[in-house]
Amino acid sequence: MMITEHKGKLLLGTHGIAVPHGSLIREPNQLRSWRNGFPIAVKAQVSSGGRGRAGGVLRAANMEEAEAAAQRLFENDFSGERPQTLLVEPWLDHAREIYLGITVDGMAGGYAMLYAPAGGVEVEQQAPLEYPFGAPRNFKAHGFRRLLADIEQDCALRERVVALARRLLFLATAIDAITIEINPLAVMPDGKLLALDAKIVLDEAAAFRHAETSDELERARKKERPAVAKALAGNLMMVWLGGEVGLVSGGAGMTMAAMDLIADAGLKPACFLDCSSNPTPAGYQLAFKLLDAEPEVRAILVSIFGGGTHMDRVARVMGDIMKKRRSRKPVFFRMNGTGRDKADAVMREAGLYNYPTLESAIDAAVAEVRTP
Amino acid sequence: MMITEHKGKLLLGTHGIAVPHGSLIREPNQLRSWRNGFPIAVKAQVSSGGRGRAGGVLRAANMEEAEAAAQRLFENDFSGERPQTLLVEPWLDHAREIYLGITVDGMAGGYAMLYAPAGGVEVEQQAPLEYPFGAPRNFKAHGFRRLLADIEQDCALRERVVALARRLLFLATAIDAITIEINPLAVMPDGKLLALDAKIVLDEAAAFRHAETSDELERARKKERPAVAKALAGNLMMVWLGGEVGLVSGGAGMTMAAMDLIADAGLKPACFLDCSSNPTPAGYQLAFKLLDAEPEVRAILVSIFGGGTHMDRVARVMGDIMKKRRSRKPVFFRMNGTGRDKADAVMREAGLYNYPTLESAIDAAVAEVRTP
Amino acid sequence: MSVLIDQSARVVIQGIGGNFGRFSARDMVAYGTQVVAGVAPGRNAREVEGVPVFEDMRAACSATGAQAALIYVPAPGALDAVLEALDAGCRVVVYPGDGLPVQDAIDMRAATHRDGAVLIGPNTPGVISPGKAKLGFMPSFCYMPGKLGVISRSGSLSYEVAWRLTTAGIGQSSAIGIGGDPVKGLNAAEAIELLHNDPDTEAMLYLGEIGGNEEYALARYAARADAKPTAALIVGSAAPRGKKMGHAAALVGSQVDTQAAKAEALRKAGVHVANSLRDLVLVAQHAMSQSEKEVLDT
Amino acid sequence: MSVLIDQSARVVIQGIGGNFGRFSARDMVAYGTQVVAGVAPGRNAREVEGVPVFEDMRAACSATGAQAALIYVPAPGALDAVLEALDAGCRVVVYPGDGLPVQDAIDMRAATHRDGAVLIGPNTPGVISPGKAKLGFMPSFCYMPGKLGVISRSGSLSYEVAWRLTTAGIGQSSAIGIGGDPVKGLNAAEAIELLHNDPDTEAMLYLGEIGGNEEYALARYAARADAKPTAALIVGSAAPRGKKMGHAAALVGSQVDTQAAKAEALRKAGVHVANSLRDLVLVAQHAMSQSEKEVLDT
Repeated sequence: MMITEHKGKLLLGTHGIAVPHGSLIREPNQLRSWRNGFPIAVKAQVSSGGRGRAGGVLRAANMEEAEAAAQRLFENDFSGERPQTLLVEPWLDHAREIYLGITVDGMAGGYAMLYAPAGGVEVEQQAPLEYPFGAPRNFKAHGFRRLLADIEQDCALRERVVALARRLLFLATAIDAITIEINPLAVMPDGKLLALDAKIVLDEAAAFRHAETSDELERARKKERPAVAKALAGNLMMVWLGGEVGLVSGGAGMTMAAMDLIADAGLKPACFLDCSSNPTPAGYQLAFKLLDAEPEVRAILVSIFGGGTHMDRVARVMGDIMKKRRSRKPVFFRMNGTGRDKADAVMREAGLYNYPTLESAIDAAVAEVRTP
Repeated sequence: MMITEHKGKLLLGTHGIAVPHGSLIREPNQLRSWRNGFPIAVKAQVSSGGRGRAGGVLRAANMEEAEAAAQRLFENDFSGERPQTLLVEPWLDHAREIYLGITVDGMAGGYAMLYAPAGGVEVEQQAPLEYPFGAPRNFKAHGFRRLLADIEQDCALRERVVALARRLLFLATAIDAITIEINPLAVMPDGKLLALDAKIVLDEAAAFRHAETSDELERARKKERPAVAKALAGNLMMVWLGGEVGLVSGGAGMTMAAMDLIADAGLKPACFLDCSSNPTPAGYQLAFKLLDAEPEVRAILVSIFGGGTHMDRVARVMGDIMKKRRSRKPVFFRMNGTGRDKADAVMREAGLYNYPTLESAIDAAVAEVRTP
Repeated sequence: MSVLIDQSARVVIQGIGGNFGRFSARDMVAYGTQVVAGVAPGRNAREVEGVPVFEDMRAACSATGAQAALIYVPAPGALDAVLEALDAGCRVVVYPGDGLPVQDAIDMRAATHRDGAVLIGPNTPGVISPGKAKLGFMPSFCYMPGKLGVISRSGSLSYEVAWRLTTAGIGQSSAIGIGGDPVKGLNAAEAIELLHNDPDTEAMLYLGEIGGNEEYALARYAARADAKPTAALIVGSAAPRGKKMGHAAALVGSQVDTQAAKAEALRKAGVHVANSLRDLVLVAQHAMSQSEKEVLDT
Repeated sequence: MSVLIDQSARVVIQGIGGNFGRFSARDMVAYGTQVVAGVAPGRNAREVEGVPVFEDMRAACSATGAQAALIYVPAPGALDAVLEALDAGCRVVVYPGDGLPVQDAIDMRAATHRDGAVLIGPNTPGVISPGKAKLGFMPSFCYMPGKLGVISRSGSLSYEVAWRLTTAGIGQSSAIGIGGDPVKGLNAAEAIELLHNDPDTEAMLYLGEIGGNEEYALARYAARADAKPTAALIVGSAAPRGKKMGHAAALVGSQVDTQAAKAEALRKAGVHVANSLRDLVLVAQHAMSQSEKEVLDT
């Protein structure tokens, strides 16, 4: 998960990568203790990309402008997130902006170094140059240097970039980062490099060996809407999508396939909700509790194809839940997989209908929602 | 360089290794905010080993005992270091104490894992079991497990130790540690492992990629006696030994060889002082300034065997220093190496005598110091 | 032999002591897989589900000649388990677990390549060659022998699809779960190459997702002159940008990650691309009949 | 050829553009070493001290056939420079710099071993085979050809000792600076093995220090039935416990690290151990005359 620029810069700074001397503020009046002169950059600290284009970075030439900028940023949403803090930094003149990053690349079987000679918000216009190397020990500074040579004539700059790339690799492995992106990386008038921004994505799976990552996960969870926060706390995978058809599913690929079918049928799935990480009575009960409580959700599709999960057991759980449940939202079942025959029998006994295919269940759900 | 137990435990804790919930105090009355019950351990935070045997860890059953213990520890020296802080922790009952560590081993060409079934202050009685593996990627949990099997019958404990060893390796590479030693590592009544102590030695050479290491180096330098602090700040390598014969030397091995000869001759060298890291006029001037100012130092031996360093240039610098120097402490020169012949001529002109061998220079210095 | 595993494969289960290990032992044996050993360090079991249990992989493999391993251990110990399997001489290793740090996956992959072995996973149900053997926990009843090779990033989706194929009479040569993580032991390009060289496979079906870049390996393959006919389903068109859809790799970060971009690239390369599960069987049939036609043409 | 380097070795200097690189180029050429190329990335020099300069190691080695490298770059870039030299095909690499992170030294060593090459360093003046060639910056006048192989953890001490040996008429076959750091490219055991297999070497002199455990490799060697005669000087008896004496590895942490423990272990194994520099020449003479005696005996 992505951490804020400020936290990212702290990590860069403690690993020998130069960053501006900034301060974090929680409210506009904390600006008054700023002693490092003007102009300054006032930057919204949010954990989503595209902040620059969304007006999340403002320049202020004096204290009045700074306070106005801070006020404005604290009141704005960026991709649905309101900044809790702002980063204040000197607005530094620099000769040039470049882009340097390291990221995990599936085809490379590991890491790749990324470079673009023109950084800043425009970098997405042109894909960065990629140096895929896989395992950390396969990073060859001379290999990366050779790639740079084609697009970067300034030898001294090249050497600085290569040295910085090595340090980014060290940092990525030390903190289990999936991506570290410095954009822009400023070339200062003296030729030195300064990280003006930092986007660091931590590997959530490595939280067991990084308290920092666990804490960030906890914080990120708390920022989610209550339904999602509760689902995650209950070991269900949920992403809120805001549609009419609630989805209780198993497996990421199957869940997406069902979402796509719902969308193809002209409706919107309410959520990505994968219960395969907790396929227990408690897990399914929680799923229903959350979806039943959301007024936007007008029908619920239960779509599970069990492998290790035995569907007769799931059917029994569903029967119990349906019996106790107070909500009258209609539920459409399509349960297949291991123990399917027994499951059918269990459901018949419970008075529930198991649709033979996912498509038929979805068509029925769509018809129900469309009925005024 | 070694960091304090408290800092070490913070690093363990943030990397998924269980440590007791402790508090750091700077003065005895901060104990009053302790809310985690008694008995407690009160532990002097110093950066040298052997603290346990030196009485640096005290048990306190109540607040009165705790304050008395804190008072005592703050007033004590441990290997010449007075603790600035104490670590306060619950005194935990545990079933057993073991020893687990990772260290750099020259013969292994890298890291080695260390284990002893009986930890605590007695571990030095019996050398720990060593699993040398070299490069991090050569660590094989099954190899380490097989070694443990010979001395550790408890399978569940073995699995926990192996898992912890893997985590120690991750930590060592992430922070560039040369040694991480957990002793004792407590086996708690529920079988879990808890690090009751932490000795972490950071690699000073890696300070360029760890601000923490640079900061620690800076702090360590400030704790040195002024002469050593100034020498280090001037890029000279100095260790204070407290004898009569000051030593201005070049190269670690040569400096030790000269120290040994001085000691063999019945005197004590005042210092290890290796100027090869800064063989400039400023470096040599600083060396003399520091030694001249130390009243214990009664004679100075200049012993240099130059390779890349040209001795005629050094001789000229020495001539200048001797001319301007106010101290009357006798100086004995033995300068050999590249440009030796020209150096002899320069010294003759400056009225200085260059002894033909190190032994003759030392014998002369010793005779001088022995003369009442 | 088919790709990776058949009736002659001798399999060891690491972590056979847990519920999943026990279930998997029974389930694989029932399918005809030779499960010859189990390993459960820290337990004193001698036998689980009729399978002899050993203290470590070296003992298990040398006593039984096992050269394929299925590993059920939690993520923090997974790298160590894979390294142990490789050291014990295993040539095919399946690690189904999810939640593995990417860095550990990178190390696993590098170690496997160094040893000339094949790792399937993480985050996969494993591999099955219907009618021969399976190394994993996919529901057997979904599969039947045939000529279509299946590659999937998702476990559940691959069951659903295999069942649809089987119901429609399209048998499978092998179904390889390459897994939903960004870094894989066997990646898409390598799985494609395996099926390309497999005489039992006449066409391929690729089940992909948003996120990552491995679908482009299929596009590159399909553009080759000697490529076998290919079909694909890419799910996640309804997923929003910037949100991880369960799988670590299923996240749209930029335009190339989207379902639309991938489907377009695949179509351009000549892959039969399904719009959704609805026409999945149809595109598979197209690929199969293309292969029959190509056989007739030659 | 002698160990590691002789007149036929073609040498490239990485970082030839700095003062030390220039000095070293002149100095080695003056000694008869074939310095055929230099590399100075980021500089546009074509020639330094008459040596052609290339943009990178691949270009330098392929144009000149260099297979030995001497590297003058600061510690943060040292690992990368060594990897580049190895990739360019260098078989012998010397990295003299100090202040290298141990972890980088470990990686260097592992990469060198993987490629079947030899790395000397870090923290070393290099290697010299007197009368043939040198790869490093030790003062040439201290050395003369002969039959005593010298291994040293310390640069300065090795000059002093070589000069004493030369003055006393004891020539050297090769002098290898293994360096003062804990993890070395070529460690003591490996340097001993090189000299053991070197027909030009009849006896060995080891210059050790407090700290680390590599002196015990010499003890193990000396105890072998086929060992050549050995002598040693271990410095640091006057050093206090727990303090680092300049070299990263020169630190007494426990009893086995001390000068006394090492000297005792070596004496027990049959090594002629000097008490100090005063009797250094004497023990070297003992080792040499033991070797002459052994030759007469056989």
